[in-house]
Amino acid sequence: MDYRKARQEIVEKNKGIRDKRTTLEEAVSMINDKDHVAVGGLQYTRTPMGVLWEIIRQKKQDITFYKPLMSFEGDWLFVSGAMGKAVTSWFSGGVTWGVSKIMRTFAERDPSTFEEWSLLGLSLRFKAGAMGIPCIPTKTMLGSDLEKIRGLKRFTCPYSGEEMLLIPAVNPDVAIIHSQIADKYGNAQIFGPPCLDIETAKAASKVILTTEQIVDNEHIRDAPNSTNIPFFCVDAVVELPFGCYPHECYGRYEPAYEKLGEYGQGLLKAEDKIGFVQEYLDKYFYQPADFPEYLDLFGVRSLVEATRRGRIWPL
Amino acid sequence: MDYRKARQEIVEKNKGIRDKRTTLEEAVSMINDKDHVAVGGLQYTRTPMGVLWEIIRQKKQDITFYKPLMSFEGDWLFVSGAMGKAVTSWFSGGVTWGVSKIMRTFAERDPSTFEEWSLLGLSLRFKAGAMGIPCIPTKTMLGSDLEKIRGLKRFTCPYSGEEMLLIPAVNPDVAIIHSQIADKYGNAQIFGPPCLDIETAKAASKVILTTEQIVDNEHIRDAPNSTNIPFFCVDAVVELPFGCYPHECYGRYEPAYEKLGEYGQGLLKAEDKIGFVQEYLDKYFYQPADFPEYLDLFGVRSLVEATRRGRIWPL
Amino acid sequence: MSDYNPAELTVIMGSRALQDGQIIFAGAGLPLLSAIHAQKMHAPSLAILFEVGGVAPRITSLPRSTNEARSVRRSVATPATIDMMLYLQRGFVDVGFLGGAQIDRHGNINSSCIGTLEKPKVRLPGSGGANDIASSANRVFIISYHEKRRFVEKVDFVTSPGFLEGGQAREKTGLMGGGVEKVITNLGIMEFDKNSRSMTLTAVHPGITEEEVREKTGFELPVAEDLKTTTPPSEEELRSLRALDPEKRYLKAGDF
Amino acid sequence: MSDYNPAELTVIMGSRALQDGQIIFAGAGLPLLSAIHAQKMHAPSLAILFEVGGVAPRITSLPRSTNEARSVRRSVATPATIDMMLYLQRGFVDVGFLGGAQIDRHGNINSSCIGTLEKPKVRLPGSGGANDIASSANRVFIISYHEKRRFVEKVDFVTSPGFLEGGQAREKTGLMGGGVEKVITNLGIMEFDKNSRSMTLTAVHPGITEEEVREKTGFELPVAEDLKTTTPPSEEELRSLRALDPEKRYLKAGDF
Repeated sequence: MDYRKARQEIVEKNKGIRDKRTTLEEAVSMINDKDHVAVGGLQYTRTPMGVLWEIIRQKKQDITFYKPLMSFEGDWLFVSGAMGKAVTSWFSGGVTWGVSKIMRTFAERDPSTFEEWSLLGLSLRFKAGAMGIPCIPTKTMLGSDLEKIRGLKRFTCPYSGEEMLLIPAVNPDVAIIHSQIADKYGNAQIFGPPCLDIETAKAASKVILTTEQIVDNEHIRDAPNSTNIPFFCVDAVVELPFGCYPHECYGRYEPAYEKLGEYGQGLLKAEDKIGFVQEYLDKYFYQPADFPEYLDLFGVRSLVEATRRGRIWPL
Repeated sequence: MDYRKARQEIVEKNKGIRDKRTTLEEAVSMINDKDHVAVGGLQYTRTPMGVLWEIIRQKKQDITFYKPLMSFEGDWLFVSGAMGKAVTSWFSGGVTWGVSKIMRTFAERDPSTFEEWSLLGLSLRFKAGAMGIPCIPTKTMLGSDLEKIRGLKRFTCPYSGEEMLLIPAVNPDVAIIHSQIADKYGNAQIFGPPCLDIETAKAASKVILTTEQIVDNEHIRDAPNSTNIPFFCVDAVVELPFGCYPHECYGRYEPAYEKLGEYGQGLLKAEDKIGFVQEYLDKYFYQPADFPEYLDLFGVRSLVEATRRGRIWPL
Repeated sequence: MSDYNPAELTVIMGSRALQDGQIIFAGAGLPLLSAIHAQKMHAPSLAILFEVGGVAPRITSLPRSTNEARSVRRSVATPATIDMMLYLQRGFVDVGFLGGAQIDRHGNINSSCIGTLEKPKVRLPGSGGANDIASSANRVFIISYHEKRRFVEKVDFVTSPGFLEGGQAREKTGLMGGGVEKVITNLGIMEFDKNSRSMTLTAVHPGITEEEVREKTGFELPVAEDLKTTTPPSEEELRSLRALDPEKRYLKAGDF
Repeated sequence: MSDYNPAELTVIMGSRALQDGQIIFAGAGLPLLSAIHAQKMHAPSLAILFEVGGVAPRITSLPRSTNEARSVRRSVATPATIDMMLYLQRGFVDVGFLGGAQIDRHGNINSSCIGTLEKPKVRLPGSGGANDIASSANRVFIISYHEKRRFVEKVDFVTSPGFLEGGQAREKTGLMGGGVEKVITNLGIMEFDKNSRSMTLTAVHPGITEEEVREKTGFELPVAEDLKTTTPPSEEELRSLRALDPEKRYLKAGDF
């Protein structure tokens, strides 16, 4: 998004302390086809899965998704048509489940659907967006073919004479983020690595926050050092327990490894890869009446076991 | 410091996990005359006073001190000769104690002793230094006389066409920082606003950390989200209770307002301002045998009262 | 009509300029007092930000400085100073509330020096966050005591940019923030002409005449055709305000 | 002599290259296994950093990914991803430990595509943090299975820069990190000539011949005059290593 437009959207929006609680459906209706959407978390940690799930259910199309590292959710977004382009540093199922065959299908057919940056390069795009500057210098990607394919501009620092690359800022339309706790105003506390969530929250025009648990504002004020994202960045708050499932939420639950493995192995074996994912989408995304019914497909045993493995006291 | 030299000093130093505990005397002996030293905290909050106290006692001379906003400690550094130049956004005793007459004496005699930046401008110098980049674009200070006197370079972003200023990085020789708790390796947890301490710790070649309390490494690992400065940035750790006194340490003690007021009023009334500060230095800085004897000059009543007012549970 | 002093009047007028739900930066002294007063009167959800790192703290007793633990108590977040200042640059701050030693026709503020910086008559404390607020807040309110030596044709040093040389100078230099919207003093309220970006008297306080304001202004001050008179402070406003500063640290009867 | 497979041998050789007290970035799989093994054997204070945001975690069971909660347990800090990556740019990372689909004569790594990016034969997962590590770590170790199709004259795509076209090309482009210091494979250890920055065989593992290495390398591989033979893995090293991966997820007998 244009630098001036990106600032103007922040200037004009209602940033005040107000009750922002809403439903998943309502929150996701803020996202439009072809939007640029930044996804919180990294690989399969703290993915805002509930929002992705609802995006697919609402049949959003041709969105450009940004994520530091993409995992299986990329398959689902591609096959459903929700994702027109993935902007990421890495796109695969997971190291032990091999390269994503879905990514390969899409990116080998049309390479522009997978826009690759180095992880720091992509991080700096959000950092610049968050800082309200249009670009930022770096040494990363210098001399590599990533520099060339991204068409990055060189820059000589006028103070030091250093040769640098300039990374252009990105200001997505929407950032979607999942936190362990938040209050109804959108003050979000993330435990464990915050990944790029703080940067994306400040860079985006709108922020949809899902959270394991809505807590009282006084609880937030008891530990203000733990607040990573302040209320004025956030536009919608949705309480969504197990909102990353089958991915993990630090300190609350580990990934449902067995279910990810089932998908990963199934995809490896399937002859019709796209058809396999379509069936998966039908079962897990389109059929369930609501998010709890989606969780029900994993079953109580899976949720309890993921919680037992993942719980870190006192979170 | 030169961009490449600043990096090389980090590359070459021993950054490993090792016991870095030492005495205040030993730690301060790492600082040399004419060094560039960044001071943690802001105005009179979380000032690493113990280190400044020892710098003055060791008769260090002609140091360039960086601090986001300077308070009374600037008077003491100027009159003792420790400070050759103040690089800051604001220099005064405190809003209710009027403009520092000492600052005026020095800066009106030789304006180059007070190098003024805007607060964001100075912050960005440290941010760039911390990021390992030689400069960073901003909109702040554009068009003002601060832009002119600092000789800042304009820059047109090649992606957006935006007119920006470039802020040069700063990499001080030493950063001095005070935290509420830290372990012996230098993993520091700061509560309340971290001010610019995180940026300065990463930007500086060496970091001297004083802390209210050294805690076990396991305690740090129990709450890793609270660690603001990791061990590999830190070179010396000194346990120094009331290490900010008579300034404050968030959650532990408030300023000794009555003692600051005594100094502020005394300075206002004194005919010989420099002489007044020299007497103060003699009594509070040169005479005490050690830091506890310095604290003794404020008295138990003052420390207990400052603690009663300042304590924030559960810090 | 209630009895009030110039400081009380100015703070109340400053307070009225703020709206509920806004995100603001307010410096120590009168700007902060205006903001807290607004929270008590009509803007309970006004969120105050402090450069030291406080977001929407609960301020019960007036701090000496906006940069101490007392001023950030019960904040919802305690970000690093740079993050606080970058919220300005990104457009999150609706209002920046500033004072200053000198203010000129085009709303430029000087808090660096009287005289030149090379040979200052008086070296002042400097910008602090004021330049950043003036550069990037979505709009700026200036609050000041009205006297000739403060309201000058051209400030000795532009610490914090208003409309620079006027006209489109501010936009041309690349600045994004909206610039100064209102100057609120003990005599009246001034705004800026859309074209020349020159300070114009748009309202006087009760009992103050246009002439009195022009007399105490160090440059030719145009007066709006529809010059208004502000509503005097109410008993309720005064009672609420005085409770915030019982020691009269800021609300003194004389100059402020 | 103990019995060991190529994966075990390579990991142990990787581990020996690490020194106590170093700060390192290690990717999932063999590099991470080398690092944890080094901690157990001779480098208890080796600090591992993960891009997701883990500093010196205590890794007890081998995580599937370096980017999950399991891999950052008991960290001393959990910074944001960008802060982790910027530690590289600032010079805090002594060693970056990488793998890659293709490695060329000058230590450039490809993890983006086989063929061209416009018409890829195989689209690979991409850089992740590898480019950043290769760009800015103070030195880089590459760990890889040694085969002709991996060790190529010129990589199809430079995802992560080694010495680029060789000679002073890396320095000339402005990069600061030291570049690749060692390439460790199941056959031997390669380093880079000081002038040409071409990969040179400097050591072979026990029982491996110079010819075998050259045969399995897709370019003309110079051999150091003082070619060394590495010390074979000890019983203690093997026992300790095997305990880290009891399911043999990474320590399989075949290719890795």
